[in-house]
Amino acid sequence: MNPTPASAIAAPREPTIFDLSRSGRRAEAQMPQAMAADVPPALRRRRRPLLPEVSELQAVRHYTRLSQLNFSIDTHFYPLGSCTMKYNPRGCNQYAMLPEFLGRHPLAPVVQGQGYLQCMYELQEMLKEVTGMQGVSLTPMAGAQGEFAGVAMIRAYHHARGDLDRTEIIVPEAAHGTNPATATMCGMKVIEIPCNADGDCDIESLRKVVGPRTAGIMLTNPSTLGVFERHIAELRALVHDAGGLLYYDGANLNAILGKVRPGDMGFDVIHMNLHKTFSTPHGGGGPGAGAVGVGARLLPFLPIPVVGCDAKGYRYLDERDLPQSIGRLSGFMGNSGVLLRAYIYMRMVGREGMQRIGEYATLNANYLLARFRHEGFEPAYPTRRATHEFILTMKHSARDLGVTAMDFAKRLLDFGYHAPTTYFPLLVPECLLIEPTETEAKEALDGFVAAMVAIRKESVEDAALLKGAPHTLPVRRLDDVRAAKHLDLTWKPAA
Amino acid sequence: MNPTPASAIAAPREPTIFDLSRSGRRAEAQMPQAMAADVPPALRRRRRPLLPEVSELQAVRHYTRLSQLNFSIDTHFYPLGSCTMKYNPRGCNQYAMLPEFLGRHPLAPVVQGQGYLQCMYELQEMLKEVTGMQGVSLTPMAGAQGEFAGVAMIRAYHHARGDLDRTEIIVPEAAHGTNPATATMCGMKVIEIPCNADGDCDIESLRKVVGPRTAGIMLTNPSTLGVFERHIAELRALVHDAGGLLYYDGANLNAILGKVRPGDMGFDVIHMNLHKTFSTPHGGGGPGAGAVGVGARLLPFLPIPVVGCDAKGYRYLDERDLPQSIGRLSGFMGNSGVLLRAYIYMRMVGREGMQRIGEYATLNANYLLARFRHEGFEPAYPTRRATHEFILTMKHSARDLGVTAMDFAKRLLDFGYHAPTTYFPLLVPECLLIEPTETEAKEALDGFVAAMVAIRKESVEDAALLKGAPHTLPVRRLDDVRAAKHLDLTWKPAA
Amino acid sequence: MAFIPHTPDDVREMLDTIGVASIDELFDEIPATLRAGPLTGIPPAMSEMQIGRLMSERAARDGRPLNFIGAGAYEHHIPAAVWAITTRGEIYTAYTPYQAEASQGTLQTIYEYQSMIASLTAMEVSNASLYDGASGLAEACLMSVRANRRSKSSRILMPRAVNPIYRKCSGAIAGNQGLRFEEVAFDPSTGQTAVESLAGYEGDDITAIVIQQPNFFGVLEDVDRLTDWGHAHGALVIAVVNPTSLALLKPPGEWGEKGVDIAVGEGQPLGVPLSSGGPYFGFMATRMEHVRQMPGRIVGRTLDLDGRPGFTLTLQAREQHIRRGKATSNICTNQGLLMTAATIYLSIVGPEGLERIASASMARTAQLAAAACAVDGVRAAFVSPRFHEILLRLDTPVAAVLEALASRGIAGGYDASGDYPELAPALLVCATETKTDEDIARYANALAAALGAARAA
Amino acid sequence: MAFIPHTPDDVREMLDTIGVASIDELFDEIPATLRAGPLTGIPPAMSEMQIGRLMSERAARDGRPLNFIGAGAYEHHIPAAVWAITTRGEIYTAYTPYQAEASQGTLQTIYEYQSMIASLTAMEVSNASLYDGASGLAEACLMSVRANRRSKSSRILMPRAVNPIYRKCSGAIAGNQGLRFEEVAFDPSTGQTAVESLAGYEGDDITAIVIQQPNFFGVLEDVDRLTDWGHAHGALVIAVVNPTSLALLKPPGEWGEKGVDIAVGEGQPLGVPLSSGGPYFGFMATRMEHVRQMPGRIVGRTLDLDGRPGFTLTLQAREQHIRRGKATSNICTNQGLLMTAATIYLSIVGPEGLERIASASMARTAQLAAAACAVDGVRAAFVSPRFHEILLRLDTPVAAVLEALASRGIAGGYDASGDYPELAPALLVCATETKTDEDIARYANALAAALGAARAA
Ligand SMILES: Cc1ncc(COP(=O)(O)O)c(C=O)c1O
Ligand SMILES: Cc1ncc(COP(=O)(O)O)c(C=O)c1O
Repeated sequence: MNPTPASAIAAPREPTIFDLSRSGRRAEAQMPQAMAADVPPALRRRRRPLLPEVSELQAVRHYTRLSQLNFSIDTHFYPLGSCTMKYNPRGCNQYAMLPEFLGRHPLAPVVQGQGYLQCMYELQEMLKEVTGMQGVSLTPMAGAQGEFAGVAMIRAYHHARGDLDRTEIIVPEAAHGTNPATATMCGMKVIEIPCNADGDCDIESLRKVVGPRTAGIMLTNPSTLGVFERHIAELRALVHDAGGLLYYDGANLNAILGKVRPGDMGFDVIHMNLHKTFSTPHGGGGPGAGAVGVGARLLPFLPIPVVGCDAKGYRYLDERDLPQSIGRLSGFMGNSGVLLRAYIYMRMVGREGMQRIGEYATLNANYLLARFRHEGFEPAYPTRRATHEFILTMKHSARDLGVTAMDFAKRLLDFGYHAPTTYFPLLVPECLLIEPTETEAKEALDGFVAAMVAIRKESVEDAALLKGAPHTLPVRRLDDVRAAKHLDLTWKPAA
Repeated sequence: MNPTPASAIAAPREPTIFDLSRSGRRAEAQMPQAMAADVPPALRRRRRPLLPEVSELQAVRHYTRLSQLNFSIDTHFYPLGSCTMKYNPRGCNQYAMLPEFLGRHPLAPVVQGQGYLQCMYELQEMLKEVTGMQGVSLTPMAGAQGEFAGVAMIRAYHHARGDLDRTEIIVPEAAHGTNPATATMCGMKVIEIPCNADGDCDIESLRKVVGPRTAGIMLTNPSTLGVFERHIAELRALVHDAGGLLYYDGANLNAILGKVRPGDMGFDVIHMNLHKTFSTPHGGGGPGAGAVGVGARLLPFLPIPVVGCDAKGYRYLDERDLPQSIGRLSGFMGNSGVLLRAYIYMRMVGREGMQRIGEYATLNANYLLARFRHEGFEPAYPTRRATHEFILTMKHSARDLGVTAMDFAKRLLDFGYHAPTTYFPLLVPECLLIEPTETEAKEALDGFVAAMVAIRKESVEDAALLKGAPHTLPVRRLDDVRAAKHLDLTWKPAA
Repeated sequence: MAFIPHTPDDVREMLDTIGVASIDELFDEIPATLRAGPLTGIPPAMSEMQIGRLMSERAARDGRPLNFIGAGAYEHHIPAAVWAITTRGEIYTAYTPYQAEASQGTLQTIYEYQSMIASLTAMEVSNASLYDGASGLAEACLMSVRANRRSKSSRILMPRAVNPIYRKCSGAIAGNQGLRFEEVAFDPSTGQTAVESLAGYEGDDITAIVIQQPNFFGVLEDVDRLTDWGHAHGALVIAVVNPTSLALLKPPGEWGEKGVDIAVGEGQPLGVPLSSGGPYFGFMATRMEHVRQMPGRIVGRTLDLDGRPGFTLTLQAREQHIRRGKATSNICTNQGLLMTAATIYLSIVGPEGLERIASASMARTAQLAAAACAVDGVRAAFVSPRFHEILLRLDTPVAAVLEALASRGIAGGYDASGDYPELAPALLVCATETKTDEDIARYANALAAALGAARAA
Repeated sequence: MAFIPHTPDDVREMLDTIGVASIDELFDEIPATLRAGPLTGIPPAMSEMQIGRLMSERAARDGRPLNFIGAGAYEHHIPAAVWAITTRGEIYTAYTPYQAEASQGTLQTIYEYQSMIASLTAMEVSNASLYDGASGLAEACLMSVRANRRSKSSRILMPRAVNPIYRKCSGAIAGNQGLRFEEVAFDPSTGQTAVESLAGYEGDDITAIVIQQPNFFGVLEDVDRLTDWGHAHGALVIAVVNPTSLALLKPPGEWGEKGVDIAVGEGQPLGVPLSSGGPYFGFMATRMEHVRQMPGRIVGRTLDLDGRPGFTLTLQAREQHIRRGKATSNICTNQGLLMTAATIYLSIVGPEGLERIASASMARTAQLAAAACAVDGVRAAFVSPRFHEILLRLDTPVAAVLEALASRGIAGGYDASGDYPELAPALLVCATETKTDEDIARYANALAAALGAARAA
């Protein structure tokens, strides 16, 4: 452990690409032949856009240097809770980027895409198997769009039955922000219910709100509190009996892979974050893939296209095949390249490996939790097992020393660890949501604990050190309030 | 300019890969099926080799982090004289690494290699054109091996004529170390001659040593002093008249591309560093490609294989085609992948671009020289134009302040600039050999001058700062003497 | 165990530390009745070597046809540097930049991207990307309802000449919130959305009007008049634009008297491979006055504790993780990697390069149009000015023609007959700077042969 | 101007600063008579898009045959991570690490590489790479002359069973310094270099003996006896080894009583693609006592000014840039990038992986041998134990057979008839872990068909 680590490379701070621009400079090798284009004068652009004019070397150097300013899985332990920052196998990238796959136009005839479509078909089948669902659509482009598809299907289901009053979606207060946002986006009313002290949903509260207006409930399991919801059976009975459907937010599927299947548990619909559980890279904010799986009742409503297979081969199923579909959510079939990566990953992990993912993710989280417990840190749910993640609360440190979860998070960066998720879920004060994932070695976990212990010591001896952290990164702590007040969202040439 | 730049990323120092190893750990996805192999017991290995046992993620993270500790063209201005550190176009890499090229076995039938061989044939033709030579062999694997091929051909030429006494190779003292080393390796005796105060070869000295034992002379032009040899015609006449041949070290071809051609100047043989002039990457120390070109007299002696073309297509010419060849210098035909990159580069640059390379490399060097001159730095050859590179001498600073060229070099690293070549050529005291290349923008040159000016100021005000440099890199100045005295060349497990 | 680093020793030590006897014990909170059996439907693990071979075989089955399809996704040359950098681990494997200090690379890239998009569209602000162009239009429609406070109708005028998939997608997404889309006809001779056809809406409460430039037929709309009509009638104007075309065409910020209110589009042409339809990215730009109604992430420049500039996510109060049910959108993960590729792409091609790419695409399409229309049985559906797409009307059904072209290694265009029965048999084709004289000749020959064969059959 | 960033303004300012009127004036020291004309033999510039298409077409012409050739270059699976990292700009575009402080990444990688090679070969020290295996053997022979001070003869015993190209290359390179190579016969029934055949050299001054394991025929030599023979006769022993095989086979450092003196080999099997023959890398390891005679770069661990460990080039007094005409070799640029790939490769596959790769290759070759020898007209040249190659003797000339296999998309082996007329028609074939049951069956079928056709013709 090295609390004030050596700098990696001496580099003056990187200007913006616009600062590097010089009028008339260009990357000649990237210029196509000049050809005259006959644009009607009234429709012609008058001033050139303010794009940088740099050499190819300048662009390469600039973005290479910028990239070095990031933490990433490939460079750092990244225990960001609810984000499943596991190793993104390089093989998935290499084989998803074969020239034929990259060059295939989405609207090319299916005879020119049987290889790709077979992968997609098999991916659907595998996702059905791991979730226990009856049908899968791959088209949603991220978790949130998967949720949207799910809620829209629930809505379409009720509408198709003439059950038009079901306009409420129940969401536990610990839910990810996308859940209530999605419900709203689907024109639903959000009904929040609390969790109890052990992290389970409060069944009594649920009982109170469930009824003839209930379209469904959105449940994250393991919940974002890092615990497994123990009252699934009751929950399901309550909601189903009331005529509502059960939505499973599968962002945390990594924790239960091969252990339980949402379909077996009676859920009607699930979205999966393939970019988490099936290890497609996050790319600094995407792309994702939020495939949805459904039980029998929602099958007719799946978003299109879905890949089907008949004697002539693989083809897209569309409006004609699924006339009750909620329709199209993307220009083509979602983030195909991400889906290919997920497919490759699943095939590499295979049947037995799939089961081990949940096991070792859980082992790592429980080991970390045990280590932290032994070191005197405070779990938010001390009576519970960790799932693939767990929560520590820094509330005592915040109260006694004024050192917050955020201060710990920022100081961790100085130690070369990405911070856990902070201040989410909102209902646990000063929380750090920690998800190590199964791909990290024990030594990384031990190093992380050691860093937290060292930082806690610092927090007692020199709180200011933490308040001022980070100290060794390209920037010190940034002023978010100023950012929102003095909006500077685009580069402008010096006046 | 920022004399104490911000660190890029906080990272604890990186342990060795062996420190990360744990017995029994492995990257399962990379394991082929276990199959029994029937090794005779007496020939079987008893103890496993000490290779690291790490996960794929650990390996990826380790080498990614290590890579961030390097300066490189893609991250820094790198004015390393005599090394031509210009932009390595990414397109060359991408298209040289097409799966078919990577997968082709060197001994595959030529019908399964017509695409590749056509590239090689055309590369030979283009290299003949830029050098003015009659024949080219691509097989040497770096500049030094190209030199070897050249001197071996000279030797073979004399031998073939029964002229067995020509055992001396004349080498100007400014020559790159590979020149005398090569001559020795070819069983030749090295005769060094001095350069005069203006950087040209001393003709009188040459006159004295040239004679019936002269096999040839190895000339670098522009010389490693950064100036163009002005007495080519006299030199040539002297050596040729004495029965010797003229060898052109073409490592500095970048400076004269399209301006003069060694063949036109009467040279008999040249090696080119394709990894310099034709911009294949240096890879932290290779691979290179040291193609040789020859005039008519040496054609029969070219190293094999050479690519020929007839009605049936392209094929390798071998011993049967070139019975007087000096033979084979590599397992197949040298660094094919490097040759592909050079080919792609030459095609992208094209006829006019080729000429501009020399022009703009020269412009950049002369501009830098002029800027340094205006700032009061001392050129080693003040009466001369710079070619693609030039030399500053720090001898006054060394004498007056005890601050050496090495101290400047190390301090430059703190400013985010790679150092120029130091202490080469050996005959200029406290020298910095500076080669900006044509791919750097004026601003990079200006920034570099500003850094040197700032450092000179520091050298006056606080010499210790320079002596202790670098300060912001992963390590401070390293003890080379200790390295050689206490040899620690391999990792050993802690006892 | 693929990608799991644990040695048996590790596992033992870890279980001891936790105080359990087995990993299975860690799942003891899960009711036994819920436990799953083995996943027999998942095939056994393959090594990377095996999957690599399998994927190579599947890719080979797809082949590399010569492509003349556009219809929303465009084949352009992508400089090798773009993906060489984009796939660097530090970019490829980073998360959304929640920890700003450890994500300055991503954040500065987004800031640069926002600046480029704002300038390309001539709008004031851009977000950090949406999923794609189609869903981006849906978001723009939803945003227009929030931003046009004077309008109560949630009625959106949607020209029939807008990409049919965009229309479907907007309906599927925005329909749930009660938005109503009114289809505006195009002029059957020009393929343009005639301002005249809007006459029926005079005096109505219209929330927004959508204008796609070029429209789905590749035809250039009279954007100035349409924009002014929208503003004159209290509607916001939403532009759907092709980013490459903006190097040549008047940017939406300058349409009409005031410029549009929201500009969206498919970012794919900017350095993103066709890749069977994704991942792409949607871009969105707007006026500063509407910035708080914009969905998606936004990066701002600010200062650090030492007063030095740095970048951070800002205006997060719009977003789901803060505002939850009241957020401007549910979008969370967006298309960061593609946005990065586009930023590098735009940096490398620059203003001159983008203009040349746009001009060459337009010129090549003109060439393609001429060659195709010289084939017996082929004519242009419209004679209007166009960008890099042309709708052809054939004298035989398109499906068989496309099949015949496919058998000659050509992806021959998009069959628009289903979307526009009134124009059937209709084939939408496209050429970009990637197409040569020989390619176009090859296409025309193959088309002639296919049509000849179809007629003979 | 491709890759030249200068704007017209830049050029003007720069010329002004220099004080010349034109760029051409900068060349005024070059005698006018020497000035070259336009380079008419160079084709006009192509854009990256154009060259990309051209190269893709050429690559397609080469195809991707199913490969059964070894003979010095071996097809193994390469984990995707290897080249994803190796081509990172910081590795790919760095120079030789002359400025140690700015090159710790490269230097530490070399140190790790040296450690791995030393351990694989069971030798004490390794250099940082040589050009390739063939030239590496030449360097080893030259080194043996320097290291074996008792020998004055410069005579090297070179078994005929050593790779013929290695023998030629050693001759071409080391011959110039007067080294003499004596060919040692192999046993025609076993294909091994019999110690008995060395009897004629007893009592001679022999500088070194070369032993290749497995030899060119894939046959395993009795390395212990050969090594001991060499040492007993005052010769140094030079091993030429396949690095993959060292996971299974006794490493040269343990051959005989004392182990060999120098071990060299082709590093290509360790993560380097076949790539028409290069770039590969040669590895070399030796005893500590000979380290100062070793050619090539060497990295050592040392301390910095603060006493912290770091890495640097060391023992540079051996090298050309210091010692010039008296250097151990003229090598300067080596094969750094490939060495890096190999280091990453070995880290990822680890000891278990390398052993599995070696075993699978050996097993697959046994399978291939059985299948091929079941074909009419094919028999094994030798019955000795082998690693992953087998020499087949055919009943018809090999060239036509290879042509027939090529037409079925198979690269069918190496025609050894020219190198070993005494064994002709002889075909050397190889299978590695990349080959499946189906591949081998396909090969055997194609071989049977080719031989049948040849016989019929
Ligand atoms: C529990 C949960 N649900 C939903 C989401 C939304 O997924 P996405 O970001 O892919 O839209 C996330 C991702 O952060 C999540 O953690
Ligand atoms: C002038 C000169 N000659 C020869 C060489 C040797 O080339 P290589 O390193 O490729 O063997 C070099 C390279 O440094 C050089 O600069």
